[in-house]
Amino acid sequence: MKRRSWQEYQKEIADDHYYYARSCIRQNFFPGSEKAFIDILTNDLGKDLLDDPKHSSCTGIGYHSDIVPLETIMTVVARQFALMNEAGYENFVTSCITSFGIYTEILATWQEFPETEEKTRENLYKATGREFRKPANVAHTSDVMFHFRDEIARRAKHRLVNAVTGEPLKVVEHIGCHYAKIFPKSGIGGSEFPYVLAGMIESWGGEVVDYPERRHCCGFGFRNYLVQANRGYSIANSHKKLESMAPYKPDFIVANCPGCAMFLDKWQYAIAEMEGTTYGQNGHGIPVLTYEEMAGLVLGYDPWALGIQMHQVDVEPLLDKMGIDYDPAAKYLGRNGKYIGKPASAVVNCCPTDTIYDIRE
Amino acid sequence: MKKRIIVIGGGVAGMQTALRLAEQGLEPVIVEKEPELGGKLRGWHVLFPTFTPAEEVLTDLRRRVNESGIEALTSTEVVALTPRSVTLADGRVLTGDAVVLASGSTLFDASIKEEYGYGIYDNVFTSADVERMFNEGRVSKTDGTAPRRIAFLHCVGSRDEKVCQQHCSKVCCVTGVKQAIEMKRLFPEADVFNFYMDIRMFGPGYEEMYREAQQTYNIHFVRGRISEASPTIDGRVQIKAEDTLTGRPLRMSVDMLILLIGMRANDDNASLAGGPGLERARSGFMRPRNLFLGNIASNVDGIFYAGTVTAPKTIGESLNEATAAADAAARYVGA
Amino acid sequence: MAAINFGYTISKPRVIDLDRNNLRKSDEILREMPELQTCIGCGACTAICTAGNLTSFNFRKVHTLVRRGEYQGAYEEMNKCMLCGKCRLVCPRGINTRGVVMLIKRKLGDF
Amino acid sequence: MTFYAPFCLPFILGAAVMFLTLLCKWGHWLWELPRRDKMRLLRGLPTRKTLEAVGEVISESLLHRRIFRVNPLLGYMHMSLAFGWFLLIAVGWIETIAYLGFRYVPLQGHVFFKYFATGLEHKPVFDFLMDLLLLFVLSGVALAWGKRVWSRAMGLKRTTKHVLGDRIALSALWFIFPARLVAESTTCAIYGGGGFLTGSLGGWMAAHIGTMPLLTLESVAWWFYSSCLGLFFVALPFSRYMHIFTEIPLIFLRRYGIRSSEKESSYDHFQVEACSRCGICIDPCQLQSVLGINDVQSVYFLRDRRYHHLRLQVADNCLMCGRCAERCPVDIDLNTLRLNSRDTMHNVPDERRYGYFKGLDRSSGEGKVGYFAGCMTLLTPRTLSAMTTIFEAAGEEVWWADREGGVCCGRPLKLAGETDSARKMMKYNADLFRKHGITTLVTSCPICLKVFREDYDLPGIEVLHHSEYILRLIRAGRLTLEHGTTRYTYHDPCELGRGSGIYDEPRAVIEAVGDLLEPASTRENALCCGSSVANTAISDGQQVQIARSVAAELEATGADVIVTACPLCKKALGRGTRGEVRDLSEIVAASLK
Repeated sequence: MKRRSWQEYQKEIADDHYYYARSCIRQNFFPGSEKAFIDILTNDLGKDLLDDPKHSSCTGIGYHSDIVPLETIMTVVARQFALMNEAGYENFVTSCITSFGIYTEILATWQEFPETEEKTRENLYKATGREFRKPANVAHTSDVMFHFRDEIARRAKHRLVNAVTGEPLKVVEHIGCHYAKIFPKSGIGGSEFPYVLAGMIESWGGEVVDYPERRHCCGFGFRNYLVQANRGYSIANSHKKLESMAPYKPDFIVANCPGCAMFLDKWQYAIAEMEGTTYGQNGHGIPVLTYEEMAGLVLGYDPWALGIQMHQVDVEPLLDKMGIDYDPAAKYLGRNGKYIGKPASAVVNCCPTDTIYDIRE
Repeated sequence: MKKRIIVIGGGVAGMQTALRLAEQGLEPVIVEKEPELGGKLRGWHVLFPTFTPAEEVLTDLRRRVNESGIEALTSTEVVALTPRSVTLADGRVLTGDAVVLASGSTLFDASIKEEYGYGIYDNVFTSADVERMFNEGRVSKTDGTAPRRIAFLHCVGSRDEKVCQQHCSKVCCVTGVKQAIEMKRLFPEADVFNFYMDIRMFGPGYEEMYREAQQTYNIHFVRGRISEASPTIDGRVQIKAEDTLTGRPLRMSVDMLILLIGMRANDDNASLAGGPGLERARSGFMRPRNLFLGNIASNVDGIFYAGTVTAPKTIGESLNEATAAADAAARYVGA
Repeated sequence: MAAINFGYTISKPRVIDLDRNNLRKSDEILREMPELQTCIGCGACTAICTAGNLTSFNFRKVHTLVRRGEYQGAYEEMNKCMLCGKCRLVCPRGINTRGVVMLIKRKLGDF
Repeated sequence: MTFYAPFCLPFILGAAVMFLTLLCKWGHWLWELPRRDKMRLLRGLPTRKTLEAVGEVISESLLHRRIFRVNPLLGYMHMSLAFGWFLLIAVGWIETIAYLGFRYVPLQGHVFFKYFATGLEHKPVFDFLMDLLLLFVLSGVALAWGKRVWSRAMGLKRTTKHVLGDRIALSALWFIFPARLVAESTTCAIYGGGGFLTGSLGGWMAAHIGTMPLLTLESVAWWFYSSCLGLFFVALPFSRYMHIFTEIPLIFLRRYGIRSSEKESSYDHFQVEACSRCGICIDPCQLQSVLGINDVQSVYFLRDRRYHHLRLQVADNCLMCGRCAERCPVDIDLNTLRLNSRDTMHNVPDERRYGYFKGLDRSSGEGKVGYFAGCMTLLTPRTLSAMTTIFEAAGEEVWWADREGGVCCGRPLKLAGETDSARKMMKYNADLFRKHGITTLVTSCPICLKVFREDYDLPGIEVLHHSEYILRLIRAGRLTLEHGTTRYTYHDPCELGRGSGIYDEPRAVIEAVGDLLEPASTRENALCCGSSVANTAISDGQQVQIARSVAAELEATGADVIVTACPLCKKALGRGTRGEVRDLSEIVAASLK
């Protein structure tokens, strides 16, 4: 029943020619991920994608923090669409879950209240002199990755299995709240049985962990994290999820939302420092990946080129399990070969930084 | 010669039983202790959930009883019965071929719950008082002014170990909602609050009426039992309850406190049951032979039950039971 | 390991986790006072409660929490009770509320 | 003449053990007495109180006057055993002196004198006297056997269920006197002598039994007699028979003004071990008569406390109505002992408790007369409005202490054993009363009344129950009442009647408005309504059962209205009857002209 109910929630995903909207925060959190997406789509799959330097933030964080008014955000969104039109594209793909939620919400609002759309056109025209057409298709980049999961599986260099035992890796998938909880129809599998990441994991040989708090929010929640006084509540949410998933002994967590991948990772560090609790099998943390990083590893990309050294919890144990070769000495060397700095040693890290080659020495 | 069946009680159940018996060609005789037929319905204004005037039902039943020429002994009290006879208070003995006991129930005396102040403070009323006030067209505070805040308290004399009434009286919940709506219709400016422990909306249209009360009439429902009432300096009634859904004590002053009184077993059930050996439930109501296949039969052959003599019931249920009881009695006497 | 102070702590979950709560004391209490299970949560006890009208003491809530295995603070809360017994007079289920207060205090006194 | 034979050994050993144990116990208890009580004892010794105590020892410990009041046959049984045995010892002593003059005779010489005195010339007066006394005691033993079989004849519906130690001591006691009869008779059979009892039985034996068997029988009988005595003496300090000796110091200490209090003290030992487990307290207990609970009564409570296996279920399960204490032949302060046991079990001092009292004042109005309705009275608003009417009619300016709900008087908490915390409430209320400068404090709740009078420090404030206050108003002509034809019956609340000794005032008030019919159990014997705050153990259903039984007795008077003067009793009785139950103030307010 559960295995099949996701199929009731399907959506149309364009096959090619994407207008790519980047995320504000992902480029800082996991700078390799968006690059990996572009590389996979254009190089591995041979698709056409425009990474437009002109587009801006969707202002979603400001909107959800009650700073940016509705009219403003609608105008900003309209501008992105106008840029897409100008570039000759009609399939809008967005890297951020919150942005995806914003685009979906605003399109739905325009649908229900056409006068708001009219007002937006007026505002956009007044502000920029631009006009826009609504996109033919809006998708999240994880939707696109899901769309091509079988093709990626065919080109896979590594599978999500334990290279030694052949057992499938146990993967916790976490879907950003704004992906389908606002509009269940806009997500693959809906909000209750999301399949977008699970589909990738299953296609690539892994096993999805279905734990009790699977649907629970990671705790980012904008105001809950942004205001320091509320952070105890924010971390409590991740804490609850981690407590719930730990008995399943997951090999890694994968998320499709900037905040989730960030917080499920960093809060493990904070919890370990505050309470001394860790959740990984090795007494350290559970590695957290973005779905682009997961796809990149499957396709045989160099882990350091994917930027997975930027995660708080060390990913090496996972790489070892999957049988991926990597150069430990190159971990903290940037793309240009220069030392990029390293975090202080923490409980969640399994590889004490002291043993790693430090260019300054 | 026609078989004669004695129907004890001339309320809706009794009248309907007699009518059905007459239809089947039997000779019913109604024994009613009040001076006129009608029972509890006489004091009632309108019936839930349709707001049908009680008078309408009553007039129709009385007319048909009259037209059928059914013999009705009013102001006559029964003190004992057997399957073939009843003894009256004046010593006379009526004989027949079977007995249908439709003597109903008694309204709980709210003054027993002293802490609610009924009979002590002005402006504390019972649901029966309210029906009467509606009938008389004088719904108001004791001083004649219009209430601006009204509170209904559910489960007075029902589900209360402290007055030895464990059972649920079933109809008070829906009566409370109905009266709240009536009040709101009459005093649209007034705020109406219902204090309840559970709201039991079991019949057709009841839940809808409850929703209507909340949605259309903006009647407030507070989950908590009022524990005490006291008078305020301006003649209103201050009540205290816990708003259990927020977990905090709540107090408010109201212009009218209306106690939704329950039904209890008649005091004379015990003595009536004694003679023929009728079984009674712990609540004091008569116990039917079987709750499924014999709920209108007593444990004694030839004695049948109709209406609230066995448990609290709605008017509709009482009427249905009356028909069933009449049919069972008719079958018993071989008609 | 010295814990780092980040300026906030992990909020305690509000959830009543019956998987984790140890119901042993709760079971003992109910074995001694089975009538407590008949509480329908009408709140009459709390409404009449003098201590409850002067403080945040809520007898209904505290004993319900204790029945769910949430013992934290129950003893201290029950200590606000003056044992005057009004609650027992208004309880429609005939629960020996004063006995409940003493029982809970006795069972949870060592917490 | 040597006063020793091997059979004396059990007796000597037993007596030695008993006296040593007694001395140890008493010495320890007296030593542990609080300093204040020791001073009372020393100051009381050279006063009249000592003589009064001696008198009471004779009338109670020997003659058992109070048991005679319960039932004459039961009284005779106890008296014959106690007083009879005492006389046997005393007259036996005189007998020895009469035979031997004033010379030292060891204890066993007195006790077994018949055995040692065979060579002496008989003094028939003593033979007769000693046999008469033996017969007196034996009649008591026979009654005791009979009581086991048919206790109702002695006015006891139920007798105490005894523990094993008691049974051993009891069996030994039962055999002591028959054994003495047989032993003395055998000696008489061989050596002649004896009175109408031992002499006759001895003569009969001599005629029917040969010399050799008689000699054997004599040896066996004296051994058996001595063993019974020895066994009884050894068991005595550890069994209920400890009461025989403990009641004596208890009477003295009590006469010197020493009392038990809400905290356990060494004096309690004298009370606890003075209980003879006669079981007279069982029948008046309504938990027994109505509910069939038969392991919590004072006799069992004291037994369990004495042997240190008192359980909460026993200590807490008592209405503290005082009906048993009223009948106790030893006059043990049963309620206070139960209270201080509860204190030991429940009291947890907590300085921070009830911090919320600080600065609290919910009182209203102003006047020299303060009215403290009591928590329960807030649930009987008819009483409140009646009191309002009465105050108005009398033109009294009243300060209302708790109309908006106040702090409890503290007695319920005290009765539950949390005595230290109860003190906090008492202090709060006392401060409140003083702050408002009242001179009279009226309350409608006997529970509050008792604690106000006993535990509150209220100089300059007279505490009155509303029944007393109303009667005063009537007598002072401040209330004019109409005497109606209603027939009332009155239920004595425990805390008002037995608790505070107020029986006449409420009756006088009722008689001012109507006719008063007394129920079967009234005044000191009045029944408890069953809802007492002192009992936290019985269920609601059990409370109703008791209320029904009490209401039935009140209804049986044929009165139109049941009147009581306690909100709790009123609530309880209202559940037990369909008839009318009114507070005293209500009928007064309704009869105002």
